[in-house]
Amino acid sequence: MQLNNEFMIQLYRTMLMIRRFEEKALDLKARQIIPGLLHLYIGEEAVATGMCAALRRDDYISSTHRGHGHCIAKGGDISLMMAELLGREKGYCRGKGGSMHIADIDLGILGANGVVAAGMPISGGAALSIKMRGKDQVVACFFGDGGSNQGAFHESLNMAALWKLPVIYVCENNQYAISVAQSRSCSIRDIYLRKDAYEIEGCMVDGNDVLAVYQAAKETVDRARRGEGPTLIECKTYRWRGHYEGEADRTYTYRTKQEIEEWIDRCPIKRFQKVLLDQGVVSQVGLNQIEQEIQSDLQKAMEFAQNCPFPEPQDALKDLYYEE
Amino acid sequence: MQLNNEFMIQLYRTMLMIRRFEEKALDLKARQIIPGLLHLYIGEEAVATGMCAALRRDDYISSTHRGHGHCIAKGGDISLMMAELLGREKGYCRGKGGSMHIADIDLGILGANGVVAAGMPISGGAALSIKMRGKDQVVACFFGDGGSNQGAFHESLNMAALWKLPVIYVCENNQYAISVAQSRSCSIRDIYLRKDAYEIEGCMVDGNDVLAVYQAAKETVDRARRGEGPTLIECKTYRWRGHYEGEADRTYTYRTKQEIEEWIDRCPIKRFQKVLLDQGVVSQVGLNQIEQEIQSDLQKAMEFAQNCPFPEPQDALKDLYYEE
Amino acid sequence: MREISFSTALVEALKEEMRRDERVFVLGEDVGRFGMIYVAKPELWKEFGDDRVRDTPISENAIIGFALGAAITGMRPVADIMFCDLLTLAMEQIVNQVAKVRYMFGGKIKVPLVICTSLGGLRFAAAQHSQHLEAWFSHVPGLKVVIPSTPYDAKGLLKTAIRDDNPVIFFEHQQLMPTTGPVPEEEYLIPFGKADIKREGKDITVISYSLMVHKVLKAANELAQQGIETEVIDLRTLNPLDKEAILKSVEKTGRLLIVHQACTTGGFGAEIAAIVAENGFDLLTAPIHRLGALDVPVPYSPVLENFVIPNEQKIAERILSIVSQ
Amino acid sequence: MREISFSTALVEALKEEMRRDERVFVLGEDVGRFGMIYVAKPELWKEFGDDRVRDTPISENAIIGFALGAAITGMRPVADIMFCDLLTLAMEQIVNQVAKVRYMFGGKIKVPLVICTSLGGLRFAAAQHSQHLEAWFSHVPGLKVVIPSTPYDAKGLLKTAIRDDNPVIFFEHQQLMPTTGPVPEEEYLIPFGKADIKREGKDITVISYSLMVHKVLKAANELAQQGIETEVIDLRTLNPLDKEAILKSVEKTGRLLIVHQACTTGGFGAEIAAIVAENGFDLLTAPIHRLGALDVPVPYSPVLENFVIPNEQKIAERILSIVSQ
Ligand SMILES: Cc1ncc(C[n+]2csc(CCOP(=O)(O)OP(=O)(O)O)c2C)c(N)n1
Ligand SMILES: Cc1ncc(C[n+]2csc(CCOP(=O)(O)OP(=O)(O)O)c2C)c(N)n1
Ligand SMILES: [Mg+2]
Ligand SMILES: [Mg+2]
Repeated sequence: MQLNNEFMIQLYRTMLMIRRFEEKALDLKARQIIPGLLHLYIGEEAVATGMCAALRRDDYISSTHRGHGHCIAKGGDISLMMAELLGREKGYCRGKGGSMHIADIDLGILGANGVVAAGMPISGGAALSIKMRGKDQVVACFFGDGGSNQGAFHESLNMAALWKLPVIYVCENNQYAISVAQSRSCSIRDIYLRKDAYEIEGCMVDGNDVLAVYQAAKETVDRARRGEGPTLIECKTYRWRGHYEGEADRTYTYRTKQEIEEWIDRCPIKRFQKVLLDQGVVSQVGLNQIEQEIQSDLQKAMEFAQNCPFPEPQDALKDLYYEE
Repeated sequence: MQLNNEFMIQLYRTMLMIRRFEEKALDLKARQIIPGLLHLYIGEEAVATGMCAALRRDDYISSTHRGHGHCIAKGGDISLMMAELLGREKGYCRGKGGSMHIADIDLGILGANGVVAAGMPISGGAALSIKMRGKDQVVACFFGDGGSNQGAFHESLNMAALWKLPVIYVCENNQYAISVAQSRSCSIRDIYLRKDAYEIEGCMVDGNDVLAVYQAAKETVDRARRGEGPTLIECKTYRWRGHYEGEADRTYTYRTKQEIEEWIDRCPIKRFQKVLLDQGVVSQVGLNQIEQEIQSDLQKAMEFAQNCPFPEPQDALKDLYYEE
Repeated sequence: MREISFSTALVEALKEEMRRDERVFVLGEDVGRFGMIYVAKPELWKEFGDDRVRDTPISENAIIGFALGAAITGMRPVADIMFCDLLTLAMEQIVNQVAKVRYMFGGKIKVPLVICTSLGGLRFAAAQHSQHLEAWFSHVPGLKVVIPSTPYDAKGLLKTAIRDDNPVIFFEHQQLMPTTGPVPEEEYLIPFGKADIKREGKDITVISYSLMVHKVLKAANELAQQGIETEVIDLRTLNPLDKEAILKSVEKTGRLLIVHQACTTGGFGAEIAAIVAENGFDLLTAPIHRLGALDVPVPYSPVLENFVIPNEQKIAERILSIVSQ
Repeated sequence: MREISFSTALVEALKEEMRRDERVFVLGEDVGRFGMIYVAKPELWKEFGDDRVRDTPISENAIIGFALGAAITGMRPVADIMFCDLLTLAMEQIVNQVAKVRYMFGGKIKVPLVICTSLGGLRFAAAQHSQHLEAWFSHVPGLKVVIPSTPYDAKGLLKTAIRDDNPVIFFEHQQLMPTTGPVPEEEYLIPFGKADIKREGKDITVISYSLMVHKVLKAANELAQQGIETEVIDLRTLNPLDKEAILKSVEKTGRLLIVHQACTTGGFGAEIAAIVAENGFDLLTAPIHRLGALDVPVPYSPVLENFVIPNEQKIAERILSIVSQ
C-alpha cells in the first residue's frame, strides 16, 4: 500500500494525541480532579487510529467503556472531551455522561458505552438505517475480547450478516477482560474465526501495527461501502494500565510484570516512529515538533476545561426528554 | 450399528406414542377441552426418540415450547401429561404449568419452556453440576432453528465448551421459526457449523431417520460421558402442523401446501415402519398390536386425566416458595 | 361512527404514519407475511414489503438495539416484541441505552423509537406468557409508557407515539385485540398524559388501564343499579401521568381503588396510591385500596387463573366493601 | 465486639457456608483471583480454587441460567452479577425461569440459588453504573429480596440466603463495602422478614434500607437536637416484608417518610406507601411522603449527582417539613 507522507504523519499524530490525552487523564484521576471511572486505552492506540483513518467523517463508530481513543481518532474535540471528564457544563455531554458516555453525533460517534458489547446491536441499527436510507456510509463497531462472549455479539453479527449491512466489527483483543484471560473466557483461540458462524469475511491483524490495521480497515470499509456486508476484524493488542485507574494492587493477580513489560516494548507509537524515521517520512525534529504541537493543543484543552464552570445543580433535570 | 429387535421396537413404540398422544391433544384442543397454547411436534418424532434412546434415566434433558415429544421419549408419564394439559390437579405441575411447562425432575426432565432458547443455559448449569458432583450423567438440550439465533445460544455454547461440560445441544431444525424460514433468520445454512465458533464437535443428521439420530446421539453421549465436552447436533426435520394449534388460516402465508405434503411423505414413523418390516424386526401383525397397545395406554391416560378433578382455586397460592 | 377492532385501529395507525413518513418502519418477529403484529394478517406487509415490515430473527435484545441505532441515525423505527414477557431479554438495551442515551449525551440527540409489545396473555397461557410488566418501565426515567384500552385510544396514541421524538413503550393487551369500538375515518391524535374519565360518579374513584378498564366499567354499571356511583378513570398513559385528573376525582369522591392485571405488590397501583397518599391525603375519606392479580406467577388451569386475575365480580365486591366502610 | 467491614462480613458468610456445605459455590465475572466479589481480593479463591470460585465469561444471562441449572440438580450456587445495572441482561432467566420454575412445575422442585449484585454505584459512575433496581424484583413473585445496610446484617442475611431453598436476590451497596461495624465471631443467622428498628422515636417514622439508612440516621440524630424524635426502620428484606413493624411504628408516630436511593417514581417506596395507605390509613395524621432520587438517570458530574440523590440534608429538611405541618 502506498501512503502519502501527510497521511502517515496524521496517523502518528493521532496515536500520540490519544496517548498524551490519556496520560493527562491518568494524572488528573490520580489527583482526583476527574471524579468518575476511567478506563485507559494506552498501548492500544494503533487500533482506533488505523481503523478510523479508513473512515469518512459521515461514517459512524460505536465505542466502549475504553473509548477515548476511538473518539479522538474519529475527530472528537479534545477540549469538549476534557471538559466532560471534569464534569463541566461545556463538556460533550454537559457533564451528564463522563468518560463512559462521550458521544458526538455530528462526527458519527454514537457513544462510548458502560455496558460491554452494548454498542454491537446499536451499530447494526445504524448500518440498517444507512441501507434503508440508501447511503454509502459504514459503521465501525469496537468491542473487546470479553465482549465477544456476550449474547449481543451473536445476535448482532447474525442480523448484520443476514441483511448484508455495512458494519465492520472490530474486536480489540487486548487479551483480558478485567482479570480474565481470553483463554479462560473464550472457547476459541482466534476470535475472528467466529466470522464463519455467520458466513462473513474476517481477518486477524497485529493491533500494534497501525499500518496493518489501516490496511485491513481500508479493505473491509471498501467492501462494506460496496454493499458486500459486514466483516469481523480481530486486532491483537494489549492494555498497559490496569482495567481501570485504581486497580493497582490487583494487577499482578492475573498477569505478570514481565508480560506487561514485554508488551510495553512493543509500543505501537514507538514502533511507528521507527517506520517514519526509517522511511524518511519525518525527521526527529519533525517528531519533536509534533510532540510540541500536541502538548500545546492539550494545554489549550485543559485550560478550556478548567475554566469551564460546572453545570447548575438544576440542570440535572434537563435533557431527559426532547420537547418542541 | 447392530441394534437388537427389542430396542428397535421400542424406538418405534415411542415415536408412535408421541404421534398418537399429540393427535389426541390436537383433537382435544379443537374441542376446547385443552384450554391453553399447544405447539405440536408431529413430524419431528424421530429426533426426540433417537436422542433420548441414547440417554440413561438419570441423564437430563431440557425441552422447548414444543415439548411433548421430548417428555414422552425421556419416559414421561402420559397420564400425568394429559392431566396437565387438561389443567387437572394430578397433572405433572398440578395444573399450574400446562403444555409449555411440563417437567419431571425424577426423570431428569428439566422442563419444557415457553421462552425460546431459555433451556440452553439451564442445561449448561445442569452439566456444570454433573461435573462438579463428579458424576457421569449427560444433558441433552433441545432447541429450534429459531432458537439458535438467541444470545443464549452463544453464551451457553461458549461456556459449556470452555468448561468441557457434558451437554449435547440438539438443534431441531424444522426450517421455520413460526413464519420465518431459516434462510431468513439465520445467516448460516447449516447451523451445526456454528460448532466451530466454540471449537467443539458437531454433525448434521437426517432428523426424520430415527436410527441416524440414535447413532449420532449415541456417539456424542459417549463422548460427553467420557468428559470430552459438548457437541452440537443439527437434525433436519419439519413440522407438519401450524406453529401452534390455531394458526390455520395463516399457514400458507409462509409455506406451500406442496412443501408440507412432500414432508408428510417423508414421515419418520412410516419410514421406520418400512425398515422394521423389511428387516423382519416386526410383522404387520406386530405393528398392529403396538398400535392397539398405544391406543389402550392413551385411553387409560385420557380416563385418568378426565376423572381427575381440577385444583381448588386456593391452590393457586401454593407451591411458590418451599417452606420447611 | 364506524366500529373497528383494536388491532385494526393499530394497523391503521401504522399505515397512516408509514405513508406519511418514509422513515417509519416496523421490525420484529413474524411481523411480515405472518402478520403477527396486531394479529393483523399480512396487510401491512403487503403494502410496505419486507424492507419496512421487517421480520427479524428471534433476537429481542438485538431488535431493540438495532431499532435504537436506526433511531439515532435518521429513521423512526417501531420495534415489536411479541410478548412483554420477552422484554426481559431486551432490558439492557431498553433501560441502559434507549431510555438513557439522550440524557447521557447531554440532550444532544433524539430517540424517535416506539417499542410495541403485547401483554396479559391470551387466556390460560401460563406464567411466561401472561405477565404485566408495565410498572418496571414507569420506574425508568426516559421512557414514556402508553397502555390503551379502546380502539380509539389505541390508534390515536400510537400515532402520537410514532411522531414523538422520545422513546415510547406501547403495551397492547392481547385480549383487547378483537374488541371493537368507534373510530372516526378522519385523522386524529391523542396527547399523552391525559386520562380519560370513562364514567362519572361521586361515591368512589376507580383508576385502571388496559383490559381492566372494561371489567371495572362492567362492575360499575352493575353497582349503579344498587345506587353506587363509581367514577372510572382510564389512565391511558402511565408516563406522563395525569396526576391532576386523579386528584380531582379523589377530591370529588374521597375514595380510591386502583385496579390492574399486574400482580399487586410493586405494581403501578402502588405508585398511584403513593401519589394520592402524599398529595391528596386530605381529600381521602377512606383507605386507598389496590386490586391486582394475586402475588403468584399466573397459573395455567382455568380454575386457577380465574382465581388469580381480577374480574368484574371481585372488582364489584371490593368497591362495595370500600363504599360501605 | 470486633469490627469488620461490610465486604469482609460478606466474605466470611460465604467462607463459612462454603466450608459447611460443599454444594455451595460462587460463579460470576472476576470473582476469582481478582476478588471482585465484595472487593475482597483473592481471599475466597485462594481457599476454594477455580472450581468453586468460578470466573465466567461476560455472559450475564448464561451466568444466571447456569446457576439455575446447577441449583435444580443438586448444587447451591451463588451467582454474582457485577452491577445491578447488568441484571438487565439476565432478566429473562431471573424473572421467567428462576422465579417461576418451582411454581410452574407444581412445587416439585427447589431452587436454592442466591443472586448477588451490587448497586448504587461508586460515586460519579453515571447512568449505567448507579441504578437501584430492587423495586422491579419486589414485583416478581417467587424471588426473595434482601438489601442489608450493616456488616452484621450482611453476614447474617447472606448465610440465611445461602441456606434458603428458594431463590434470593441479594443487593449490596457499593459504597457500603468499606464501612465497618460490629460482627460477632460466633455464627449467627438473621431471619428474613424482620425489619430492624434502628432508632426509636415518636414524631415520625422513616423507613429505609441499604446505604440510605445511614443517611437517615444522621439526619435523625441531628434533628434530635431540635427535639424531633425520629423512628428509623431498616427493612433489610423487601420480600418478605415486615408489614407489622411498619404499621406498628406508624401507629406510634402517625407520620411516615420513606427514603431510598432509587428514583422516586415506581420505587419500592410506593409499595410501602400503598400498604400503609390501605392498612394504616387511620393511624396516619399526615400525608405519606417519599424521598427518592429525582426521576432522571443518574448524571455524572458531582454537582449533578449530589442534586439528584438524597442526602442527609434533604432528608432532614423533609422530615422537618412533615413534622411541622
Ligand atoms: C455486560 C457487562 N458485563 C460486565 C461489565 C463490567 N465490565 C466492564 S469492562 C469489563 C471487561 C471488558 O473486557 P473486554 O471486552 O475485553 O474489554 P477491555 O476492558 O479489555 O477493553 C467488564 C467485565 C460491563 N460493564 N458490562
Ligand atoms: C425468546 C422468545 N422469543 C419469541 C418467542 C415467541 N415464539 C415462540 S416459539 C417461536 C418460534 C421458535 O422457532 P424454533 O426455535 O425454530 O422452534 P419451532 O417452533 O420451530 O419448534 C417464537 C418466535 C418466544 N417464546 N421466546
Ligand atoms: Mg479485553
Ligand atoms: Mg423451527
